[in-house]
Amino acid sequence: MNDFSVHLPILQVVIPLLAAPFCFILRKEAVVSVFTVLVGFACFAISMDLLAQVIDGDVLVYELGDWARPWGIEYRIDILNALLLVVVSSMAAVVFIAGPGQARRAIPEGRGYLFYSAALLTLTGLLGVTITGDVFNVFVFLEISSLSSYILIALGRSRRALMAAFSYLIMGTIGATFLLIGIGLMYQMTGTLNMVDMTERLRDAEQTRTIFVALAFVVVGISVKLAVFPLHQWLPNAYSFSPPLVSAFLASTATKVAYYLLIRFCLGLFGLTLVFEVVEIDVLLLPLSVMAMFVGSIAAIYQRDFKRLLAYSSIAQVGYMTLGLSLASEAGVAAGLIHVFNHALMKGALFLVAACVTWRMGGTRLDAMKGLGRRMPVTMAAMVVGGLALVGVPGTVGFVSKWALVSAALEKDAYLLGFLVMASSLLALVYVWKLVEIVYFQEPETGIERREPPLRLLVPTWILAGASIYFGVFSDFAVDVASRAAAQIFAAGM
Amino acid sequence: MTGDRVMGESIMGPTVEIVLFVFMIGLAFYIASLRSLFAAAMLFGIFSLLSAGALTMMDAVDVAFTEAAVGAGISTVLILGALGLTTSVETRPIHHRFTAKLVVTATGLMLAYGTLDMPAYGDPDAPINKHVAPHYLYDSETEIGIPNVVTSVLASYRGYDTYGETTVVLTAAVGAILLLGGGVARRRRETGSSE
Amino acid sequence: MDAEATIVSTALILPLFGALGVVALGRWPNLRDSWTIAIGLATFGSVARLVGPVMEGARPALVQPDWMPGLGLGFEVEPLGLLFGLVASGLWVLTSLYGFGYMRGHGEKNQTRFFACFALAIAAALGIAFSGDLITLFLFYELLTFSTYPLVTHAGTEQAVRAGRLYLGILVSTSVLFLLFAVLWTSVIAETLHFTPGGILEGQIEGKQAGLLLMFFAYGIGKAALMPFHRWLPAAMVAPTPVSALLHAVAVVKAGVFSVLKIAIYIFGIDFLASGGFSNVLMIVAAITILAASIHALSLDNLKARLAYSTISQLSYIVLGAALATSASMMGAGLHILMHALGKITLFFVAGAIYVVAHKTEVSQLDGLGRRMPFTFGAFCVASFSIIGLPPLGGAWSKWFLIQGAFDAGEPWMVVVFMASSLLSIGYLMPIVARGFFRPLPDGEEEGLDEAPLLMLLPLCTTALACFVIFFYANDVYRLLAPIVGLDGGS
Amino acid sequence: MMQLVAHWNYFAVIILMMVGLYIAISRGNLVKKVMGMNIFQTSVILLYVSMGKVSGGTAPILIEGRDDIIYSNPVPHVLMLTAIVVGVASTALGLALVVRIRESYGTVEEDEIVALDRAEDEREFSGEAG
Repeated sequence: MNDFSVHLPILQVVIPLLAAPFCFILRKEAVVSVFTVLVGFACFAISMDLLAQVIDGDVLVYELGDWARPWGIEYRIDILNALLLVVVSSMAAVVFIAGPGQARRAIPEGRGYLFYSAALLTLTGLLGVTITGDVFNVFVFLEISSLSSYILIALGRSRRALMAAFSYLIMGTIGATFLLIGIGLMYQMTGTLNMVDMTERLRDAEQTRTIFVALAFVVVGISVKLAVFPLHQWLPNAYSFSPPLVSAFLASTATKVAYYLLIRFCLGLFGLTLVFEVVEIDVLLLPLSVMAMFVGSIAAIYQRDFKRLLAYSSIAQVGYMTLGLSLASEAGVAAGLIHVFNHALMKGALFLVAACVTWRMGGTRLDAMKGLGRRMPVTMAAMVVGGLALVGVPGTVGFVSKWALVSAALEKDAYLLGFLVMASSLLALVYVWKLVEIVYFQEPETGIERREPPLRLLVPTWILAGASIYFGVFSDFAVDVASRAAAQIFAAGM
Repeated sequence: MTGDRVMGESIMGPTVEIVLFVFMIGLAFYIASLRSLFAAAMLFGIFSLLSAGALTMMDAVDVAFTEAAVGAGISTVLILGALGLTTSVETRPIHHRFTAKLVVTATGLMLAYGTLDMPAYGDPDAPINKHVAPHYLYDSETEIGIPNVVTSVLASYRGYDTYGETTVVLTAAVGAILLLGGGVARRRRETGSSE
Repeated sequence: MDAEATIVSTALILPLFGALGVVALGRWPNLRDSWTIAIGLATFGSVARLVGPVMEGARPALVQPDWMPGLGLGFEVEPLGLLFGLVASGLWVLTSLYGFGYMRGHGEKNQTRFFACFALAIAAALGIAFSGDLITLFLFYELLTFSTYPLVTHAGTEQAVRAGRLYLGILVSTSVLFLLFAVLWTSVIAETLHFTPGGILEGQIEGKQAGLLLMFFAYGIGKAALMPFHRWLPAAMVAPTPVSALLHAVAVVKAGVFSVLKIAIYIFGIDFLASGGFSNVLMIVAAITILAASIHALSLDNLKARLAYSTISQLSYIVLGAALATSASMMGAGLHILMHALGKITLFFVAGAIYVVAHKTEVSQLDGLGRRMPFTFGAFCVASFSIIGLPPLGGAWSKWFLIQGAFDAGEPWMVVVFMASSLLSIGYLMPIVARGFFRPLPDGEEEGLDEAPLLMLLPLCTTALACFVIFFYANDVYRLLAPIVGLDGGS
Repeated sequence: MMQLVAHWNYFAVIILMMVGLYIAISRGNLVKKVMGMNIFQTSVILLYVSMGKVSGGTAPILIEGRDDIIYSNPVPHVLMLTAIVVGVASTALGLALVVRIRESYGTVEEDEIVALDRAEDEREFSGEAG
């Protein structure tokens, strides 16, 4: 038993990694789709166990190939990684439930298993990025997740998915290369690639211009992946033309992992002093976050497609997260992390609703969604829940996020900022209400016969919608874990 | 001792390197301005070969070998293959986008600013050469037992990265089959479903 | 959990339970409606059972485990909340009765959804009434907004949807932008959100900032309909009349002013509010609202719209009472919640009855109608007198205390405002009575009695009668409220 | 000036990087973009390997019984072996996408694709109105 649990950190990544080629052996799509769900839940179980192990402040270290730090690569799990592992693997597990049948729409007969294989590779990459304690290993796994997500996006039904994937590939590769340059400069000034070791050594090399530039390149590189305004251009197309399940999966995991990286590098490696006092990235990050909040939300109001609307809303939500970081306070980072968890739930739910709508209507154009409230009431109720969470209505997770974020802003005496966060959530109300009116108050063009999507779609949708309420009411879990994670990373970043 | 050899290299090395770099820069600019994609692809192959040369000059023989095989070889073949399936001439006029220039200039200036505090090129006392690397150089023989340190590090100390690298290849393979495999079936489906 | 806490939780849960029952019984209208009444009576009964203990000084509390670290869902019944709870739950029963008459008389669709949302709205109103801290209040405040949205848009017409958009837009915007922000601000500076006698802000904030915070609260509570955020109220009058009656004369708007009053008393504290004069801006805004809304009411021909503007004006009485921050003015404000509710609900009931019987909506169409509907118009007359503030009707008391409070605060201009507004209310209410009784019926309409259905007539007579009865029992209400506003019990 | 001398090849690498990046983000032809991306990545490889160069050093292949030889740093080499493979994988994927784009759009020029998409949008939504 003990032996087994010692190896959990590596199993977290290796299980989906091995599962991906294993799909080639299983081949039959029905079998593969069930297998993916099992893998997803196995990952989820492991991540929960890891979180339980580290929640009290212990750090779990797993040396790969038994090479001690700094000679080898190590996995290193503190509360921050563990939280993200839980977010990524739980979202994967839930979204995978909706998997069966998805592949049939996008992929030639008999190759459906490859779709799941690619999804598992994305999961592998994301988990690998999150769990590792080695900066170069971050790059390698980031590329695994990126390449496989380009594939998944390209599988969208319209030809525009191809172009969306290509643009993302170019932007993403440039971003990853920027990160690689930044890592290189860090390595050059410290001589090590291990995060812990590098942190110690960076404290000595802190004041050099090379390190400043390294910081800039790392932040820009990650910002591309995170879709920080104005590096977000790839996101709307990527999310709106990819298969709906892929959007659900990526929207609730990929940007979250990028945010994790931003925190890990800024606070964990470069440290507070360098990031916020010497280079002062908040001077740039803060206004950009506010811009993202407003530009994203306003753009969302004018969209004519449901998924595209959600995509623009994601840009605004990323703004909330980066705003939390740029407050440069423990409470701010905690708020950002709370929002990572919460936003994964609500956006996941909403994109799954988009998947349901696609199943029924063949697309997600808003004018095709007229009167859908009567035609698929259960699905649309989930949409209302997710939408209200986006607005930040009390009783939903969105409220918890907003509460934490605004409190953090007010604690820093940033009253105007707190007010702006409130104001931007009103813009969310406008686009959410636009949806509600279309769905409930406009007459459908064709019949009102009631037909809900199959359970495999409806169940995960409602799991996430329900969780958006549950964790909005019993928010201790997210708030507690996020606060601990922020406290730990802050202590490390001092 | 080996003084002669060091002297010779210190003069010879930079000269050859400088020539290689000058050629590479020239090629890069030329590629940027060319409208014939076919020619650009060939020049790109040469560019990769030159970079392999430069890598050899910098003592990275393994990397140079791989770059020659993968960069100059496989990549060029891939590009040529893609050109065969698409088109070989850039049809649109080349426009110069202001933002692109701005971004590129900013990136370049940033990096140039970053070099100001860097250890000098080839400095044996640079932090990079002082911390982890010596351990590999001096202890890998006893710990692993392979004379090629690059191989030891690649296969053992940082073997997990290599594992990741293999996974990247797997990913690309999955992507290629998904996107390009079953071309006939795909085309049928596309024409069939063009509502 | 002690006995009183059990009653509190019963009172809070019953309407929710009621809403579920309404949905479950939706197929059998009679059963459903009886259920509504039964639940309404039970709720009112349990709220009423709290009166005794609270009068004796008990403050039954109910604290749920934290739903967010440091933020518990807490309830605590204090006199003001109890009063509001009584008003809301008591009038729910009457409005339900009236609603059955109206909805059936009108053959409205979706009655099940209607009464379910109605019960939900009452649950929210009770949650607000019994809230023990700002965050609980905020939660139920939002729940009230969202649960009444389907009621406002009940008709489903283009106009109703547009009104709904305005309703939700203003109420949610103000609550998120100002109220939530003010709540957060309070939590950061005072480190508690609990409603505490004497307030929690004294010494934590001062001068202009305190004034700003107060304005954030006042405008954040959009349901108090302070100008310029009053537009939702007349717009929401597209809703069926029972909704207008209960929600826009009682639950929604009263929840607004109740919140303002509660925040004034328990967050700022009367003493703190009276010191420093930072409530002057609020005072002026309230005074302007009182006068402007009254004047506007004079010019309106649509009966419900006129009543709506009258409501806006009367609500600001209560806000002004809070802003004056003297014991008497607070007492007046508290009494006015009750008195105005009784009066205004009668007026709306009458408007609905006229609509159902005679299909008339404009004031100018009412000529001679009083002779066909004497009881209805009689009730209207009584309620109007109460609103104007004539003894022996309940409205006289609240107005008396408010004016007294304005004197105490040394604000003679505010006395003038109250006086002027009373005159204006005569101006917009009395012509309706006069038309009904003294003008001849228009040509072609039959003379003869044509009263509203009994289910409608009964509630509106009851509330009119209550306006009268309460005049003599005002002392009990006074004794209930006296401790929290710093007056001696009994007078 | 000393800077330039001491870091001369870093500057050369930076110029290569700029050209590669410029091709990748400013050119409309998708194949050209992939080439630019490749040049950009190659220059990063050169950057890393430059860092590990030790003056007078030699390739890090140990020669038994000789302690006097200076070896260049092997770690950047290891890292770049991985990076080259990652690079070629993304090139392959990018080109696969280009081939598919060509099949469905008939062109690999970004401007033309954008124009086609816009036309499609207009058709869809104006068909709606009519």
